[in-house]
Amino acid sequence: MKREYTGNIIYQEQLLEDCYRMVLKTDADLLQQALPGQFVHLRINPLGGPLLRRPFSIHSIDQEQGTLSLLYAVVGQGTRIMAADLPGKTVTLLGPLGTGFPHLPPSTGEVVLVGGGLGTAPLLHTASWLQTAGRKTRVILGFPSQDRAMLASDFTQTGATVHMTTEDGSEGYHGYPTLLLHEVLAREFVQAVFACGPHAMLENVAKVCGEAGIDAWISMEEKMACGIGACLGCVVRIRDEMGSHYEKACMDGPVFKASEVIFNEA
Amino acid sequence: MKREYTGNIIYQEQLLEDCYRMVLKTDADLLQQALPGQFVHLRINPLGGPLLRRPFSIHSIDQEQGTLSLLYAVVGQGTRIMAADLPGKTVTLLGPLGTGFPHLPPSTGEVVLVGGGLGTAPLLHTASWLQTAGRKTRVILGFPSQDRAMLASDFTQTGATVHMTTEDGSEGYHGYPTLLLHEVLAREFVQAVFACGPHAMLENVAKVCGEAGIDAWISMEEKMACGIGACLGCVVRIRDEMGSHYEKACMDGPVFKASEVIFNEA
Amino acid sequence: MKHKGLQVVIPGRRKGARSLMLGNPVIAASGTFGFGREYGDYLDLNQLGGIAVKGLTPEPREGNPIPRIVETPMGMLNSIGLQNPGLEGFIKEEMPFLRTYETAVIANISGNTVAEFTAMATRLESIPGIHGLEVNVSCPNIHRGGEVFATNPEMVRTITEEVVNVTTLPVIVKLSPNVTDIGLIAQSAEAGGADAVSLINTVLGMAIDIKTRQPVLKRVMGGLSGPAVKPIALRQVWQVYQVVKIPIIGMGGIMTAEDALEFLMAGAAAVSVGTGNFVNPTACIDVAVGINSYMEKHGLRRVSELTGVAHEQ
Amino acid sequence: MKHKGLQVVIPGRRKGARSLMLGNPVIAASGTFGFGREYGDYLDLNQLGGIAVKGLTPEPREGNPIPRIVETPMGMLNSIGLQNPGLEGFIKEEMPFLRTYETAVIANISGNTVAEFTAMATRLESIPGIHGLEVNVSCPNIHRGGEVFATNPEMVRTITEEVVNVTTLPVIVKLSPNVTDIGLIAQSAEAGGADAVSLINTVLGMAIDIKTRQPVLKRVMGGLSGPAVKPIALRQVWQVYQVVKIPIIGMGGIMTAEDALEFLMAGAAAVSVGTGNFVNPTACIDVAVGINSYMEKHGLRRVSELTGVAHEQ
Ligand SMILES: Cc1cc2nc3c(=O)[nH]c(=O)nc-3n(C[C@H](O)[C@H](O)[C@H](O)COP(=O)(O)OP(=O)(O)OC[C@H]3O[C@@H](n4cnc5c(N)ncnc54)[C@H](O)[C@@H]3O)c2cc1C
Ligand SMILES: Cc1cc2nc3c(=O)[nH]c(=O)nc-3n(C[C@H](O)[C@H](O)[C@H](O)COP(=O)(O)OP(=O)(O)OC[C@H]3O[C@@H](n4cnc5c(N)ncnc54)[C@H](O)[C@@H]3O)c2cc1C
Ligand SMILES: Cc1cc2nc3c(=O)[nH]c(=O)nc-3n(C[C@H](O)[C@H](O)[C@H](O)COP(=O)(O)O)c2cc1C
Ligand SMILES: Cc1cc2nc3c(=O)[nH]c(=O)nc-3n(C[C@H](O)[C@H](O)[C@H](O)COP(=O)(O)O)c2cc1C
Ligand code: FES
Ligand code: FES
Repeated sequence: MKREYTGNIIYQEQLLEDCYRMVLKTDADLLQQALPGQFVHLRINPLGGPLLRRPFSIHSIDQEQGTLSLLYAVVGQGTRIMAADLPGKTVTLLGPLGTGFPHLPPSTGEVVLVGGGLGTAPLLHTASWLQTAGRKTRVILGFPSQDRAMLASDFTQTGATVHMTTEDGSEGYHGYPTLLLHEVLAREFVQAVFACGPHAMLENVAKVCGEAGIDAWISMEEKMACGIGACLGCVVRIRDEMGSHYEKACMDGPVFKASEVIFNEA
Repeated sequence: MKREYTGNIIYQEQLLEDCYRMVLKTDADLLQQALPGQFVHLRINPLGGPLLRRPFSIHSIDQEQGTLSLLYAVVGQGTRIMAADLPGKTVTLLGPLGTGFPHLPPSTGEVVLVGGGLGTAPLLHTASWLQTAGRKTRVILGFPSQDRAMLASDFTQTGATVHMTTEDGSEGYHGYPTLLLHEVLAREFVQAVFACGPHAMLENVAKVCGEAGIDAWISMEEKMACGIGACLGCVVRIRDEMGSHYEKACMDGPVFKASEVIFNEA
Repeated sequence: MKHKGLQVVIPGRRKGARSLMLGNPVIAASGTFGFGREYGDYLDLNQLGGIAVKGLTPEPREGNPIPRIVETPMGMLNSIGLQNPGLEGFIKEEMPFLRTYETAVIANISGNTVAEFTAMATRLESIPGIHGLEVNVSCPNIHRGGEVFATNPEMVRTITEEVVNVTTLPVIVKLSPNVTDIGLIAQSAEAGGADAVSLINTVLGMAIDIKTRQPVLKRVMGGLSGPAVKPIALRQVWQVYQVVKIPIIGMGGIMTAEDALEFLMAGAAAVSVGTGNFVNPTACIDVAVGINSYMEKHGLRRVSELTGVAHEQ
Repeated sequence: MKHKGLQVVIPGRRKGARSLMLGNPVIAASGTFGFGREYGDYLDLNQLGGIAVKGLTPEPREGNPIPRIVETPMGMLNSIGLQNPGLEGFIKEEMPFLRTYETAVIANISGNTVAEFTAMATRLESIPGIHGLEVNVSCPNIHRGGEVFATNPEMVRTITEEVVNVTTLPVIVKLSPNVTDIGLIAQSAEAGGADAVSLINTVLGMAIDIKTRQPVLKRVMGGLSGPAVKPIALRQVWQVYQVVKIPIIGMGGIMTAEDALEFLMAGAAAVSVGTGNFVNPTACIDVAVGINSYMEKHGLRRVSELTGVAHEQ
């Protein structure tokens, strides 16, 4: 039986003005199951509001410490409360939920992770996972500018090759991460691309990878109520032989094959 | 202009299983104005729910530390959240609100404070106040039993004479506080009685004092929305020459002259 | 918070009728702001768009027995029962104070009969300092009257016609949300000559005390207000905007400027803050200030540029 | 959580009609529990009082475009638009799984015409494992149908009569809260031969995105559910209890056993948990366990001892 877990906030770190990393002590069960690209569904304030749970990607896992970390941007009521939360507070979690990034067949090709802004969240756990699996991993991080760039060192620590890109060129590569991805795909032997970020970036990843003939998987953020496949709130339009159909981001995703996602709907 | 203050939780103390004392650092303005029997209207969770503010008596004030304390029982959503609150959290306060216990004319008679259960909350600040004013103060505290008895030492520290009563006789006087009050009124030169506690106790205080011909003031708890006299939610029926009329517990009270309160309505 | 761009004018439609001038689009909602006095300690009443005073009846009313309020998830039920000093008491005891301010005072009137409505309107016609009438056909907390009127299109039309007939004051008809088709009722008010409609009044609700196994409120049902009802209120403002031409004063759960902007975009010309005042005594002004900032940020010069924009694709 | 004292029986009223047997008074509400499968990972489906499956239509439906959900203060708006595999898809893909459980399965059916309702009822009559029909005349999220039926007493009566005519399954008519007088609609269902009524379906609401200045939901309006609507739902259960004799299944914002007890006391014979499942996947069972504890603590032997007690003074 799956069950709800409790998470005890043990630490919070402010990375940017509106971006925090929250470290939660939680059950070993949950930690052991967590695959890259999966998410947890957080009840932020069990004693008060907001009503609905909030989905957050699993950012990193520390089995020894028994902790899970989330990387989140403050955008509304729920994340505002999280940002004000103090160590010692308890939240509840469902998870790990959803279908994460695929297990790839063995290959000497590298896996390229592309993260835009907060979309980088699930990629750290993914990078660690790939490193543990002995996969060559390259990470392309995209931020608007140097003062909003982060996480390069966290990724470097996993052993991955890390490229920072900024839109204004104030740090690293000057341009969108997908532009660099395009160059990388032309240059390196890439087996697959995993991406997470704003819809526009994901659409571009799909395009660039499609043109290069490289398989890409992307993580989609949709509004969720149940998080487990019951409410039908979180659908994504997926191409099929007959045309298209809806799949559930919480269960069939959040990671989908980029070539199958129909974006103008999402 | 009156305004909303912020209160920073600096300390919480659990006195009984379901009873806590919360110490809030707040504005000197508020602390200086606070009269005995007045209350603050607390927004417990400005970022989430519950929606309405919660009224709590001013339990004690420490001008030097710049703090205010509340004594509260955990009864529902709001107080459950308070009990789980950690030092560092911020609440907001309106106050001091309402009309507290009266300034008595000079007298050598003593002032007797009668507190039943959590109703004791406003009496500590009141006792300190009376001591500062050089008034002889006697405090009768009523609790169900020894394991729920508390605060005797806090009151003793103010310099007041303190009687503990328990319903089952497991500590102090055996019986209701109003029974002891009856004896005290017969024995001592009492100028006035101030009481706070359950409705049934207050009704008894009114009766006992009425029979003894002693002025008594009682603090009434009514459901409040605005706390400042606008919503008409918190009315208490008050006797007058024409019969009776409603007054507002938040503004005209919470302290009313015992002889004027019509209880079967309240 | 007042300046030209924030002004809202609700024009009198009939010949000789006065217009309602609001200094900004935020009115304190009837029954949640007393007669202004209490909140005057927390904010400058001159900075409000308008004040709709506590609902008035011809005679003083004691109101309902306690408990009169129950909190519900992000809302509250009230069963105040129109406690008020009566029309004459209001004129004598409250108007001298209110008249010292520039802010538009809107008299919210409730009657048990059409004649009571017209009598009150007639009396208020000549009272200096009254800027408008809000005809409350929708109070759920009195025995007769209220709901019965508000759910019946013909009654709403009749009351509106009769009131409009005896006053040159701008007439706002306050609608109940507890109907199948609020558009129909709004159209009746419009047809009756109303200068504006205001909505929503409270939603009929109840709560049970599982300890006593009895309804919490003595009168069983009460009126639900606060953020919980906001989606319902917004929907009804939207629906009414689609079928009437007269201005809408939107309310129901407004706590912040963002909430108010939703109502404006749904079709409201102005908004009211009710329950929000209880939580934040400066809510009315905070909302007005927030609307002003939004307008500045987006280069809007008049509030009316926002009214109903969400209907344009 | 099942034992004799917790059982609720909704008797079939017509000759030859079957009764609905619920192992406990808590039913998972239609549209919030899928076809049971997903929640089967979090709880033992055998421990539920009943499962009302996602609303079914004759043909498969894709449902509405996204976004389909918006959170509101202590509530949510949904505009799923009855995405479902169609009646045959349900029978083929979902019933084999559901049939492996003892829990009562209630088929929630939505039609655009009376004929669609009767066709679905006819087809379900012979499907093993279906224990009851919930006739959804009140879904606000499809173009035609829904609201139009639920607000019209004659239509509700007609649909009920026609469905009852073609089935021996117990028939529950699900009512919309978006009406002036829900008692009247409930009476129409009763007069049409319904074995029970369930209420409330979602309350019509909306939200506006102030950034895009457009309604958040593509279909503009959606259905409000969750704790925010509880006071409204309780009030309507109370009102319906006063005017009909058939059992009421009460729902709207139930999160805890205390909430459910309020509904029972207001007049419900059983309750449903909808939105609560999203917040707490074991909500249905937690509520049943809590009701059981309450009954034990107060020496009650059957749930029916609680039904409507708040109406007794
Ligand atoms: C699978 C998945 C993984 C995610 N991982 C992360 C992450 O690691 N870090 C992070 O910062 N954010 C992540 N998000 C987005 C995150 O869920 C929202 O930012 C968050 O729910 C906002 O809550 P709020 O109360 O602060 O905002 P509000 O705007 O007040 O939320 C209102 C409602 O909208 C929903 N919502 C708001 N923004 C989004 C969004 N971008 N995507 C989906 N639903 C949204 C909320 O869940 C809630 O139901 C993820 C979303 C999904 C679906
Ligand atoms: C002037 C005044 C002073 C008070 N001082 C104290 C104090 O010093 N210590 C203390 O423990 N309690 C005090 N109370 C009672 C206290 O306000 C309630 O216990 C508290 O509001 C309960 O909130 P809740 O959310 O935990 O309970 P819930 O039951 O969830 O509250 C629901 C609603 O009911 C109201 N309510 C619940 N219980 C009471 C009550 N006994 N009196 C009035 N309203 C109530 C709440 O304010 C809220 O609006 C005082 C009440 C008043 C009117
Ligand atoms: C305590 C209280 C008293 C009210 N009294 C009146 C009244 O006398 N007349 C009236 O028209 N509306 C009255 N209302 C309704 C409000 O004016 C407003 O329509 C409703 O509360 C919705 O707005 P809100 O959610 O911002 O409170 C009252 C509301 C509350 C909460
Ligand atoms: C996401 C969602 C989907 C729903 N789908 C249906 C449906 O298909 N058929 C139906 O009769 N009711 C449907 N409902 C209404 C619920 O069954 C229930 O009547 C309503 O949500 C009130 O209960 P709650 O507040 O516990 O959610 C749906 C509700 C939600 C939230
Ligand atoms: S969030 Fe409910 S189905 Fe995906
Ligand atoms: S609480 Fe509003 S008048 Fe007293």
